[in-house]
Amino acid sequence: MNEDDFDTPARAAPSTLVLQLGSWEGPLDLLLTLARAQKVDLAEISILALVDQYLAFIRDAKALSLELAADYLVMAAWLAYLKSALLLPADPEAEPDPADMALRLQFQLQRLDAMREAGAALLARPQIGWDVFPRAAPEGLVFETRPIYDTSLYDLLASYGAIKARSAVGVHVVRRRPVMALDEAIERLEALLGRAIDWTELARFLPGDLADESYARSVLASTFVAALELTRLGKASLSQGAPFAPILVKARP
Amino acid sequence: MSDLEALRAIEAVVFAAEAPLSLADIARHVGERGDLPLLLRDLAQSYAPRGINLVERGGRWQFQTAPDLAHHLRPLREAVKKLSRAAVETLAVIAYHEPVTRPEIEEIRGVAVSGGTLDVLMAAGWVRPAGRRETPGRPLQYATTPGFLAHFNLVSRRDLPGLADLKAAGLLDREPPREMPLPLGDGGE
Amino acid sequence: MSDLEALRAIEAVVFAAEAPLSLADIARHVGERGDLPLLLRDLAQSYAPRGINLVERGGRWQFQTAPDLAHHLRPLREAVKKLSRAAVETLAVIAYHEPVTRPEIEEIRGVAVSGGTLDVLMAAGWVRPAGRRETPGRPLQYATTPGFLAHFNLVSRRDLPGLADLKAAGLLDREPPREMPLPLGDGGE
Repeated sequence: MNEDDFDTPARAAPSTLVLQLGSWEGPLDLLLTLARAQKVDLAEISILALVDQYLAFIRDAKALSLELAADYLVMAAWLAYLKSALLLPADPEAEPDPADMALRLQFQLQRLDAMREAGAALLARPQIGWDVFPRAAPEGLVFETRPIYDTSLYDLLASYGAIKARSAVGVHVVRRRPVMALDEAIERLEALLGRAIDWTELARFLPGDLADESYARSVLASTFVAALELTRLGKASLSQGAPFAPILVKARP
Repeated sequence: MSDLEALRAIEAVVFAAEAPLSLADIARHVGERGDLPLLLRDLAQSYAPRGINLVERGGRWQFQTAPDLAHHLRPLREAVKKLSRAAVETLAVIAYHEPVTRPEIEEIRGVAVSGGTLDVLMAAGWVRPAGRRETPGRPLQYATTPGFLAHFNLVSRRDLPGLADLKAAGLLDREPPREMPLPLGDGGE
Repeated sequence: MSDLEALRAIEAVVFAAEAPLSLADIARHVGERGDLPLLLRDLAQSYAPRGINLVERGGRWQFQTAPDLAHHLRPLREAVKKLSRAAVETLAVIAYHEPVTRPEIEEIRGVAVSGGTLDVLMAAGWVRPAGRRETPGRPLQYATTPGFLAHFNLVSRRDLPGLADLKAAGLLDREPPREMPLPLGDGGE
């Protein structure tokens, strides 16, 4: 089966059968050509006559020692079986029913024939590039998009601030920060705890005057770590009822 | 905008477009007009006797030259490649049976579909994969495109030559109709 | 062939051609007609009121869309976009320092300014070239436009807050703001 996609010459159905296996597009194509030679109206073809013609064709091909493709032989075997089934007295038990098989074959031939004619009818229609022509070089349609920028005055000022801040002379001076060292915090907490027998909020042990924010942070951190350290040393107990609840502390006797 | 202005805008937009335009495409460019389909039909009618026609193909509108003037135009443009018989037949099977799977195409044609045939039809923009059939193996289905309708000057698939007759004869069904006469003929006696 | 047939052939040939056609080209495709220039002028006249016009340019004929319909072919859509950080910064520098040259903008920002950034600002209608500075190399200066003032609701550039104002508003701070209050609890008082 040769299936070039372009420029395969269309062949005319021969009135007398010429043995040219290469030009058939498979057994169904061959059968259709045989049927077409038999009758113009495929609805009235004789399946038995068609089977005989096909089998004769295959026999001749063998006599000429032509290489037959397997599918041609399979079709020949099937048609021989179909013929014998059709000629035997009707057996109601036969499965599949040979009459159905014959019908099906006829249907396939008619359908293939219809599709060939439909293809020819399509090609006969006016075609773009052969019968009708669109514009060769249309201008094209485009949507131009104009951007609308939603930059705000704040964006503008903030970015100017950022530039100015970036370009400001960057001399870094390490400030001496007021801190409470850990040692100092431990000493202080231990002294205060000595007087507390009951659970007391840790915050109560912070110095009262914490106006300086960074010093306050340092005191808080150091006092907390001091409480942990005293607990580790067995000098204090810690308790907290719930996450983020006040931390309670008392001296351990 | 008056109807005349609308007609002018529609014709300019369809004329300048690089591909056939759907109603929605046209509406996007010319704005909402009273009755766009009616205006398009009017415009098509006014072009019908001319050398340029306005046509609808698969729901898309385009200008093209009148078919009877082809002999003036063929020397202007590159000739199209001729399709092989296998490709034409496969195209017909797809167009008349769509959506159709490759095994179905092979059953109808009685031969295996060579890979190149479907490729050629898809490359031409006439055939597209059309989803999978929900049966065992989920085979891919094929169908035709709006480009196929445009190329063969079909308004819609209903315009396929002989479609109604083939349907009435049951030749587009998967199974032979039951009431067909037994085709035994007289050759066997 | 009648005049009508000649007109149809001419319009189809001019329509389908890949480039504008000279009288000789047209004559070659449609054959010799009585008075080709007269036919072309008639055809051009019949198209004049339509959305498609037949026009002659430098002795060659072509169809084109009517000039007044250009807005249908290229409709403008507006899309909200954000300016890049580089563009906002460049705009800020121009607004505070105008008229300012590109090297100056780069010096103030501390990074190179790409041409694209200035293009975007000019396309947005906020920045304009403002003459050349009379210094060696005569560099181009940039300034803001009335559109810039309008967009940012400024009566004049003097409305832009000064450095002191920016500092007071926290816009010149290098240190990150402290958002978390100290969790001193209520026992600290």
